[in-house]
Amino acid sequence: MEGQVATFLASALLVLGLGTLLSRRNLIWKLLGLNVASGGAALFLVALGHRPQARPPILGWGPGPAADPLPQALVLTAIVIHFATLALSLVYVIFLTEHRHTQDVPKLEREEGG
Amino acid sequence: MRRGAWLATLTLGGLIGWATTGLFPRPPLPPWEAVTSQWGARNAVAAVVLGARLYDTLLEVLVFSMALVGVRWALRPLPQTEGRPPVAESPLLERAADVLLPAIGVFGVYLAASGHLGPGGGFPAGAILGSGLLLLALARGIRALARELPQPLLSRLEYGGLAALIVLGGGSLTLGWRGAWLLVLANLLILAKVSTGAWVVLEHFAAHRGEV
Amino acid sequence: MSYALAGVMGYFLAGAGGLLWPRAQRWLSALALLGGLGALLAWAPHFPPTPVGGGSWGITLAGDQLALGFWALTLLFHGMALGEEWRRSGPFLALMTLLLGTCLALPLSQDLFNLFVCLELTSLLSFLLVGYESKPAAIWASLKYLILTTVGMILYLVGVGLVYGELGTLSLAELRGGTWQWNGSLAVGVGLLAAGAATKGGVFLFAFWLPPAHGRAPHTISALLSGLVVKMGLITLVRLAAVFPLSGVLVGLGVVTGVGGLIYALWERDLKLFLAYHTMSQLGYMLLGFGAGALLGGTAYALAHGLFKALLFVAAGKAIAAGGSRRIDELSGRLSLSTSLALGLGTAAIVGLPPLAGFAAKGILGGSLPGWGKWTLFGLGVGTAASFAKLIPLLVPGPPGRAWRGEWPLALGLLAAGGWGLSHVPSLLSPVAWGQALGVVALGGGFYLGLRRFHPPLPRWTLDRACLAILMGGLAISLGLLFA
Amino acid sequence: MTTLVLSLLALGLALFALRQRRLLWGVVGVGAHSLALAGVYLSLAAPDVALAEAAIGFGLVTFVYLLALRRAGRLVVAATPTYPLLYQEGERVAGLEWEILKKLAQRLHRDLEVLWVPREEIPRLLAAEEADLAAGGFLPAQSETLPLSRPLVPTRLVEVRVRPGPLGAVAGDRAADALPRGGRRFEDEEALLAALARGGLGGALVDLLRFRDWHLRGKLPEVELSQFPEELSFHFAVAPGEEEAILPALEELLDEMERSGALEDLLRRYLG
Repeated sequence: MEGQVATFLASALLVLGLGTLLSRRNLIWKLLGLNVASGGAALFLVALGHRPQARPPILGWGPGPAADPLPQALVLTAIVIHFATLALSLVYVIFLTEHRHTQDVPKLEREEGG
Repeated sequence: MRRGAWLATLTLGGLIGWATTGLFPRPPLPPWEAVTSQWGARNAVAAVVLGARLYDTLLEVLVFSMALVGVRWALRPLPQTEGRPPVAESPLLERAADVLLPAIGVFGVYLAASGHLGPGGGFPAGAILGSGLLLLALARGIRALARELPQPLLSRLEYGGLAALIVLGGGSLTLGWRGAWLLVLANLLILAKVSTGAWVVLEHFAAHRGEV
Repeated sequence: MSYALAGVMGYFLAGAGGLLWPRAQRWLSALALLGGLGALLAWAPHFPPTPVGGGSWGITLAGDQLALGFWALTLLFHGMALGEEWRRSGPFLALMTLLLGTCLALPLSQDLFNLFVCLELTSLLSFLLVGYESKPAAIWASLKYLILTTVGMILYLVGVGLVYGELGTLSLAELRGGTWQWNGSLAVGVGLLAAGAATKGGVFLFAFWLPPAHGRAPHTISALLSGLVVKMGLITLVRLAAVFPLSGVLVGLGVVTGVGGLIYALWERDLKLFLAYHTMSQLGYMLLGFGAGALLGGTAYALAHGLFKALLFVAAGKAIAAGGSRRIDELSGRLSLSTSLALGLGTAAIVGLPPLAGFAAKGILGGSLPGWGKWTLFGLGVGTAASFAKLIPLLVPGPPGRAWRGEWPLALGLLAAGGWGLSHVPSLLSPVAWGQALGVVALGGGFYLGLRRFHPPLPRWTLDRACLAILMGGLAISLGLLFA
Repeated sequence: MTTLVLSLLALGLALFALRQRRLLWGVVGVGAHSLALAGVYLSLAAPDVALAEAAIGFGLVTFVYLLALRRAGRLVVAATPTYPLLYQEGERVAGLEWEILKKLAQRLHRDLEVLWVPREEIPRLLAAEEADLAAGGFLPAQSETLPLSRPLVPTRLVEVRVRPGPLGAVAGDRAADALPRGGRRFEDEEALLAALARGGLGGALVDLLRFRDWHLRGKLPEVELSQFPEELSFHFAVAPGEEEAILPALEELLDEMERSGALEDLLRRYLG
């Protein structure tokens, strides 16, 4: 039940994030959308690793079934990767802001060409 | 265009949501306790991240390092902002920094070193250590502190940690190294790498900071 | 396999060492190249090597012909890049070594998530290298690349989740051997995986980051990206298609990519952008081959394309530096003899003139395709020749300039691969085959003369449109797999 | 149950953050959303992921965003000097509209720049996207096509009579459209005033605010006034290409200023 709720949340976050990415014009807003969407993708994996009434997959942490450790491990990796790409893209946004004095995507497209 | 965009994302989200309904209820988990202890861990996630999939983690650390190289390289031609620190300097904050610095250091190292036993690990520990140090450094004036810190030492710590991790990953993958020592060592190396990395990113961003 | 892994680790170590000691980076990079060559010679004879890893949670790594081919190509590229960039300052060579190391690592991977991490690493390094010279146009191209591939990779990650949730494993090797049921969730998941890989792999409609990124990068990097890195996404697609029923999707994408890229290339005036659009079109050939199950044909074409496209990009970079313009019509008569020669050799190879590698690869690919595939190939060949006819005025040499550096490993590779192909496929030595190849080129030239004055308005692919195209494409593949 | 509550919280925070107009609120909102997401991870028995999300997704990411926020580009305002809405005082720019524009620029993370131009130039500049906003007593009738803000300051047309004779008006003004038969248009207000002083003109048709300006500057002798019943008001106009980016932020700002009483204060201070 919790897992299913969380997968629905993950889908909603994907929609929200990607929709924001597509409908905003400012680069930082687009990146915020991307941020939310990647959070959704991560949550999606964790939610699929969950089992009803599960406990953390650590030895000695109580009885009962444990959650699947593999998706959790993947998500750890994915979170770091998303942070890395975000930091790099923000640096590029700073660079463009300093040189082109705008963060508006249509303006940048007009100046730099497709 | 905008309406079409929302429609497309909604359809996609709906499709994904529909696809998950076929996955519930989830099948039982294959046994994991034995494999975890085989890697010398109690935390199964640590056994996966630092043991079975150390190769992935190694590539991930490389991704992280490359982002840092990019931050340094791309900000290089831009002018730096001198002047007022983002956080107001005050004697109280400085005293607080003196008290909190060692505490954060100990906490970070503990979190990393015990990552194979419970929740923790090098990455979050490095992030906490790096950003905590920076927050406190802001109180003292970050430019001054950055000048005092020996840059060669930082980069040696960063790339040396990376190189050691590559050796560790290669050894684990080809020679079958395993055991608790491997996990602790890997976590500490990641801690060194990520905390210096987080420091470097934040310091560079702060040096070129915008209006906040 | 351990040898291969040691070779990869050698590249990573050389890269990390190069970042630590910037002065030593070129020697470390050269050392990595030697190590890679040694590793290739060590693992190639024991073919196919025993897979390593796997087990519970582990990563399966295995070598096959595809990996072997890409290893050879990567090492050749390394030689070319070292020749071109030996004197470059900053962390350039260290980053390039890491990029090449990732290109060695990815073809070995048989694990869905490991492929994801490798793809992300190639992406990140490409972003850095595209924007390396800190020019606003290149930084914008890089940022566009970054955002679009991140969208693709988010879809891929969701796909990983769905496939893992359904099948309980990430290992493609395990799935290929095992028995499992194809169902709706899996179809959506595989569709998203394919969309993510297609975004990275330069497929038309998915990858409109490609022309600006490949067109604005420093020329060695353009060569690397077009010749090698973009095919990492393609390898991912091939790995997926080996397990899941994706051949129809690949063929469809192949035709769309081949034709779409060609249409943009036909009317493009900017030399590097023109080559970049052509990369898209050529990726269509490979997709067609892989989709039709012709692994050898597709691989051969991928390798040959790597060689001639890299040669063209290196020559184009020098032409633009010498001519002071990016426009094809303004460069005529300003290039040195060596640059003209390199451009001419690359053009001859890409349009499939014998006895170069392009001709041999087209022959091998065509031989393994069914009838409709041969006709598609023919049409694409005519279009390629028509679009490359624009470059003929550039072949007239102007004032003398610098001699060849990075070109020679590529040119030698082109000739050697051509010779190897011809000697292995005897039917290619017949005069009929040679006549056909010349006929296609002549037909293409005729088309060029007819189309020269005609300029259709082609839609521009802004960031938002390109992004929407990825989502719609992912949706289309998923729905297609669901209802197929 | 905890999962459900935390999920709703995370979704709500993401919705809140991504619907904001101010980037700063967006960043803070996404940070809070990350924290809620960490809670969801904890409730899904993934403490490692929760820790990583809190340390990286919440901590580092928010930090980096905050440090990267900066003034992106300029907000170019095309305006005709109109006392007391927008005018120059030596080197400085001042006025009621200026106070609002300064707040808007801060909210949009842009630097403010004023382009002083004659009134009839304004629609062209906006259409060509050489300016983002029009201000300085902009009346809606000056262009039918430009997107407009809400009415800012109410005004009316007045007829100023000095002697019998034809009426004049400044070209581009609403008044110019309302000129009766035989009226004359003038390129700018200085030309109109000169014509009035020379005696070739019987009077002028202007809006109340301009009349007040003339009066204060002592440009007019004793005059006879008659007001038209038509209600008019000054607006800001926005360049069509920027409608989506600027107009909502402007409306939101005006809303807030109205609610807090800041707008009323401004009106009282500048218009008495």
